[in-house]
Order: sequence, then C-alpha cells, then structure tokens
Amino acid sequence: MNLKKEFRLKHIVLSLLSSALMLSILGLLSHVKTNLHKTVGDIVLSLNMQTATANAVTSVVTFFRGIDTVGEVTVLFLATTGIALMLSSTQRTYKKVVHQESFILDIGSKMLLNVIVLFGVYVIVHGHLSPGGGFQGGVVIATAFLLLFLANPNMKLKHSILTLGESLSGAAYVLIAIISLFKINILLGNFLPHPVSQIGELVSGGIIPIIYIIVGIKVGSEMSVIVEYFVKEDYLKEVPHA
Amino acid sequence: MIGITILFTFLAILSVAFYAILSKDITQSVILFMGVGLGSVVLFFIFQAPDVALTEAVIGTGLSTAVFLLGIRHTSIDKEMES
Amino acid sequence: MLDFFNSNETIHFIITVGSMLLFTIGLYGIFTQKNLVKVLISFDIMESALFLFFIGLHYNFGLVAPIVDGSDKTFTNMVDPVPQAMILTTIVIGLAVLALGLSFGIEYFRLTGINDISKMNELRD
Amino acid sequence: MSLGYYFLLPVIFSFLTPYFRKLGTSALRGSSVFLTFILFVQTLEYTGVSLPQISQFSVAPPIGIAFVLDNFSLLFLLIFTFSGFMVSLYMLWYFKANDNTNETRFYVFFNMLLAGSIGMILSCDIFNVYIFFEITGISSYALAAYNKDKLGLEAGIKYLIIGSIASIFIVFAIMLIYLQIGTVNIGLIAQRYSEIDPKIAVLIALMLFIGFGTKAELFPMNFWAPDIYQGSSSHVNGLFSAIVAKSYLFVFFHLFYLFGLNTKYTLLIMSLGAITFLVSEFTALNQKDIKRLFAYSTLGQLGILFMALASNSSDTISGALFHLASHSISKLLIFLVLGILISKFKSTKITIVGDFKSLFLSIVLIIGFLSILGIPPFSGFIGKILILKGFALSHNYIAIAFILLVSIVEAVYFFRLIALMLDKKRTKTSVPVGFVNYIVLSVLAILIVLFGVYPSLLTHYTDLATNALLQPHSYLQFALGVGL
Repeated sequence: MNLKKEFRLKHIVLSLLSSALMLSILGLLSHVKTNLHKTVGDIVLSLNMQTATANAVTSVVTFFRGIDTVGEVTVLFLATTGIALMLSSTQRTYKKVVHQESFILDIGSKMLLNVIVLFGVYVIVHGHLSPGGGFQGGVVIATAFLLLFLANPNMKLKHSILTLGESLSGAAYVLIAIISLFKINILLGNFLPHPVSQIGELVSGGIIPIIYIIVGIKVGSEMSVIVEYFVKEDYLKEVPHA
Repeated sequence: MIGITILFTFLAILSVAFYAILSKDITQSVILFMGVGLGSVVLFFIFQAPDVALTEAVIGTGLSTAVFLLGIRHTSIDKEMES
Repeated sequence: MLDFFNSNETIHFIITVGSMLLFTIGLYGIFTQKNLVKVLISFDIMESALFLFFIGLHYNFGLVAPIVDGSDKTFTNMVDPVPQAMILTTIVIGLAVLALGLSFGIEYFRLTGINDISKMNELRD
Repeated sequence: MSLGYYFLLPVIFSFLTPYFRKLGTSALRGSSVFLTFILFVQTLEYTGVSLPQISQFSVAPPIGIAFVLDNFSLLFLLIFTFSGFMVSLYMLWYFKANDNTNETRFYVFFNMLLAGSIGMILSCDIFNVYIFFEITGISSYALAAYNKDKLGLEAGIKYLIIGSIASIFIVFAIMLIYLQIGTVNIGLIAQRYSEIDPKIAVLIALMLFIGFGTKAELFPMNFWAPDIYQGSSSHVNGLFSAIVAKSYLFVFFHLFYLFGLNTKYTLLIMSLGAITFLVSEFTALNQKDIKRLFAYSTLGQLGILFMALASNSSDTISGALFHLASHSISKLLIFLVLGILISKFKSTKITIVGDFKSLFLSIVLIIGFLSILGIPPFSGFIGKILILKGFALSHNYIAIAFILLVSIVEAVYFFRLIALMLDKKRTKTSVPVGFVNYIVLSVLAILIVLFGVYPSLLTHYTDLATNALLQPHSYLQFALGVGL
C-alpha cells in the first residue's frame, strides 16, 4: 500500500515537473515568428521552375538537399543491417508453423499483392508530379510483402535478390552523384536535360525521377527485409531447449 | 471551419496519446499510438503537406505499427499472448 | 465565431499549445514508463509533436501545397517546401531508430526475459 | 579530389560490403584497410593546400549543402582518418583471433561510423549535421551491441535511448532556428543569430547544449557513458573515445564559437567541464572493471578539454587541441592493447594488466598510461603544460590549481595500474600479439613519443586550427558559397 502511494507520488511529481518545463517552453514559444519572408524555402520555390519538377518537395528532397537523402538511405541501410545482426537466425532453430493452406487466402493475398505493388510503383514513378515518391512507394511495396507473410508465414523471400537490389541501387545512387561530378563538375547535379516546357509530364526533371526510382527500389527491398525479420521472429517460435 | 477541425483533431490526438501512455496493455497502447499517427495524417493534410501526410500514413501509421505489433510478442511476459 | 477560429493567429496558437502538450505527454512517458516498447512509443509521440509544430507553423490561410497542376504553372502562394522535406527525412530516420531499438529489445528479452529498462542494470559501478 | 568523397566513398564501400564478403574474408578486410588508407592519404594531401576548401552538392549554399574544410576541421579530420586506419589494421588481427560470424556487418558499421563522424565535421548545413549525427549514432548503437551478449545489448539499448533523446532536442533546435531565421546554413545562422529574439535564442542554445552535450559526454548528461564503455568491446571503445566523442565535441564548440555563445556561456561550460573532470577522476579510483576505469578516465580528459576549449583564449585552445590529438592517440593505444588482453584472458577485471607477459605490450601500455597522465617526454605532458600555460597567460590561476590537484588523483590509479603491471609476484601468462599489432601499436607509441619530443610537429596545426576557430570569417564566407 505504502509502495503504491510512493509510486503515485513519483508520478505526480514527474508530471508536474514536465508540465512546468513545457509551460516555460510554451511561454518562450509565444515569441516565435510565424510569417517569415525570404526563407530558403521561398528562394527554392522561385528556383524550382528551373528543375522542371511539378512537386517542389520532391525537388528539395532529391536535388536541393540531395545529400540529405543519401544520408537518409544510409541510415535505413544501417538500421536494416543492425536488425539483421540482431535477429538473424544463425544461432537458433525455428520450428515450422503448421500452416493450413487456405485456397482463398492464398489466391486473394497474391492477387492483392499485384495491386499493392502496382500502386507502390505508381507512387514512386509519379513522385515528381504528385505527392509521394521513393520512400512512400517503397514502404507501400514492403507492406505488400507484409500481407504475403501474414497469409503464409512459411514463405521465404529470396535474400540474394533483395541484397542485390539493395546494394546495387545504393551504389547506383552514389555513382550518379560521381558521374555528375565528371559531367558538370558538381556532385549530385542535374546533368540530364530538363527543359522547363516539359513540366508536368512523366518524363521531366532530368535525374530527379531516376533518383526517386532508385530510392524506391532501395527502400522497398530494405523495408521488405525488415518486415521479413520481424515476421519470422514473431511466427516461427523458437524450439525450447530440451 | 478549418480552425475548428484543427482544434478537435488536436484534442483527439492528445487524448489518444494520453491513453496510449497510460494503458497497461502494450497491444492496446500500440493500437492507440496508431491513432496519434492517423490524427497527424489529417492535420498534415490540412496544413497543405500531402507529401508528409502520405509518408506519415505509410510509415508512422502503417509500417511502424506493424513492426511494433510483430515485435511486442517477444518483448513482453504477457501470459495470454504466450498461449 | 468562425472568423475567430479562421485566423492565422488562432490556429498557430492552437498548434503551438497542442503540439507542446503532446510533447509533454511523450516526455512524461519517457520519465515514468518502464517497458521498453512504451518508451519507444513515447519517443515517437514526441517526434510527432515536433512534426506537427513545425509543419503547422508554416501553414497560413490561402497557401496551397507546393505542387503545380496542369493549368497553373507558377510556384507562387505556396507552403514552404523545405520544412516538409526535412520532416520527411526525419520520419524515415525515426522509423529506422525505432525498428533497431525494438530488435535490440527482442534479442535482450530472449537472453534474459527482461523488458523493463529500470531492471537493465548489469552495467554499474 | 572533391571533399564529397569523404562521405560518398565509405557509403559505396558499405553498400557493396556483401559482395566483398563473397570474394573472401581477405577482400572484405582489405577493402576497409584500403578505404581508410585512401582517406588518410587524401587528408595528408590537404595539409599542403591552402584552406578553406569547399565542394558543393547540387546547388551552391546557402540554398544547397556544401562540405567546407578549414584548418580547424583539418586537425580533426587528420585524427579521425588516422585512428580509422589504425583500427582497420588492428581488425585484421582481431577477426583472426576471435569469433568472426558477423564480420561483414561490423565493417558496414565501422565504415559508416567513420563517414558519419567526418560528415559531421565537414558539413556546413545544420540539418545535414543532424543526418550525420544519426548515421554516427546508429552505427555506434549497433557497434555497442555488436557481440549480442547481455552486457553489450544492455549498452546498446541504453545508448539508443539516450541518443534518441539527444536527437529529439537537436531537431527541436533546428526547427526553432528555421522558424526564426528561415535557413539551416551554418554560415547564415551565424550571421543572423543576433537577430533572434533573445528569449528564443536562449531556448535554442539550451536545446543544442542538451543535444550535443549529451553525446559529447558533458557533466550533467554523461551518466550513461561508463555503462556504454563497459558493455562494448575494447576496440569499439577505442573508436568511441578517439573518434565519436571527438566529433560531437567538434560540433559543440564549432557552434559555440560561430553562434557567438562564447560571450555568455564561457563560465558555465568551463565549470561543467571542471565538475566532469573532478567527479570522473574520483569515481575512477575505485573501479574494478578495466573498461569502466578507462571510460571514467576518458570522461575526465574530456572534462579538461571542455574547460580549456570554452576558455576563449587562443593559447589555451591551442593547448587543448594538442591535448585532444594526444588523448585520441593514447586512448586508442590503451584500448587496443586492452582488447588484446581481454581476448586472451576472457575477463575484464582490472587485474588482467598484471597477468600478462610480453615486453612489447608492457612498454606500449606504460607509454600510453604515462602520456594520459602527463609525464614527460610523452605527448600528454606537452598538451597539459600548454593548457596550463594558456590559463596562466589569461591569469586563470584557479583553473591551474584545479587541474594540478585533480591530476594527483589521476596519478593514484594510473600508478596503481603500473605497479600491478610490474608486480613480479603475480603469475604471468605470455600473450600472443600478432604481427600486424606490432606495427599498429608501435606506430601509435612512436607518435606519442615524437609529439612529446618535437611538439612543433603538431603545434603548427593546432595554432592554425585555433585561428580558424576564433576568427571564423573565412569559414563563414565559404559556408555561404563564396569559394565556388
């Protein structure tokens, strides 16, 4: 009883402390300016016509702040490698889940897979025209694989293909950056022709859609690997040490 | 109209987040956490940020909830879930 | 009444207060929760609060999303795209860190049966 | 070579690591040695070039992002690439002598740890710095948990939680900066920092202080560091101590001086550094675990560095940079030797330094100890004496007395270790060293002696670096894209 009281007291003190902290920050935040002029974003918007990309966010992500995206892709790659390090099954044995093959589930999930992958590809390819792009589309593709895994936990992805997609697309991204250095003497520059008149068409924006497609392949394969590790961890329970 | 929508979405997010933190059941708090993501998607859409809304929808609401739900079985001692 | 709610000052006020309250809830979760999964959830709530704060304060009435469609091909009167790009990056990084932390937690739980961060105290003086 | 290669080359090597593994383990190990060697040689070339240098990505700053190398970052770049090269050579031995199941993944994290740290010191865009901060962070969480044992995983989880808190505060600071000034370019922020509403400026400084101070192991936020060092492998500790902590320290002081925070917060940072030094050295006295002992020793040395780097006087800062380089080399040496001992004895008790029989290891280990302690003729002595001289020139006698007094405490445990090592009564086991380790450890030991005997080899660079830090005019111009 006494313990419980102490516990509650601690909670109350902590919540009071954090709310006091936040109230003081809130007081300070009332001085934040909210209608700025001449931000970097305004300059980017005025320059954005030159990139011939209809979606300004895409051109910021892949072009104006391109090296951020290389770093972001690297962060995902590192996280995938870390998860593989933690959950890889070299040291343990799994038992096979007794999986009752349901015809409808099997066919239904496989049919849905095509639709979802198609949607993912659409989101990736239209990244420079409409909201979305490599990251979102890649994750959509990974969720298609999640569906497949949920329908059939014993399914295995071909790791060699995923590793290939992951490594080669990552390397291709860096290679594009380096090729651009040789072509126009700027790392990650837009060295393909991108006439402004093409804005809004599917083939426009020079390297921007190409980069987003590469990012989409990379994110899709990495997220699929992450999903596969977590599903395997969840469904294929370990055989207890006899 | 937009102002009131923002206000009520915020209220919804706040209450959902509060219950997600306080809930004793981990599964419940993961599902409630998904509610925070959903509310954020609505707000991002109102704030004219469709890219962020789409990202939050597929990552914050979709995949991270899935990863959480798949992961919690092996990080909790809940007897019910073991059976 | 509606005019009052439809002014920039009001919605910026709502956004600031709301997101900071959300931030507080996350902070409170980190301080009080012991389960690793819940701590990770608290981190994500804090991050969501920051995203809402940042994107929200860049929205003013009359601005549209930074995408041109077929008819009108000028980039004027639009929301600032740079914060959106930055938030997009941060969301993806947040997922990466979260999944990594969860995999650490799974492996640690498999070895020891502990999911309580206050009981992870093998390392000490 | 464009500066961008410092990040892009490690990235492409990391992405292709699975294929290097397919060519064989020697190709994998060789690729990492090759990569770090290229980076090191390239950095040596930059010592003869007029600095600052700039290379842009996509668009010229302040709209786009660029890497800027000035004399201050050059010093850190030399330390990082050199330490990375040494560790990659050491790993050739390590994976032969130890379990190498997850070798491929180790090299991914190792390369990216190096790339992230280098990116943090080169980038002139604060959001980009945050990305590199996360890359370094994730690599170090994974490296801490790399052994997948109880202690390692616990260290990894703790590091991840602390790192996430730090990164949330950094993101908050960046958002506030963008809301106030509308830019994330460091040069532009530095120019306009005084325009920010003073109340918000305090908040931004606080957030940056919490974020980078936590990672740079400054006093109120460094409770986690000994745990991490104790849980991780010894060579990983060498990386943390020589590269990771130093890169966070770089960003901390770079922003500290560029944003003009040195006029207000010097005394605060100096006293926090002093408390770090005092508390860590006293806690180190009764440690039973050798890795934990040296974690506290690292914290103590970082405390001195915080005191000296925040001091605002050019002599002290120059001495501090000398001490920083010397500390990186010495700690790397100590942790690598400890790695050899731990892999032999399978124990992390403090007594293992008394149990081995190897003349070479004893000599290099004693050189490392004496250098950290600040005994002539080793480089640590020069570093400490330069810091003390700087404090004397700025009439800060309290700091001098403080450093000298606390150094006595430091001497107690170091001499205890040396006595343990020279104790003839203990049963000694001979330890195989491995051919490549003879080279690595003797290079490190020779450098310590060399910088101790001819300090002018290093003081040339530290003086230039101090000038670049205190008069950042040319850096700011380049960060705004002038040199393109």
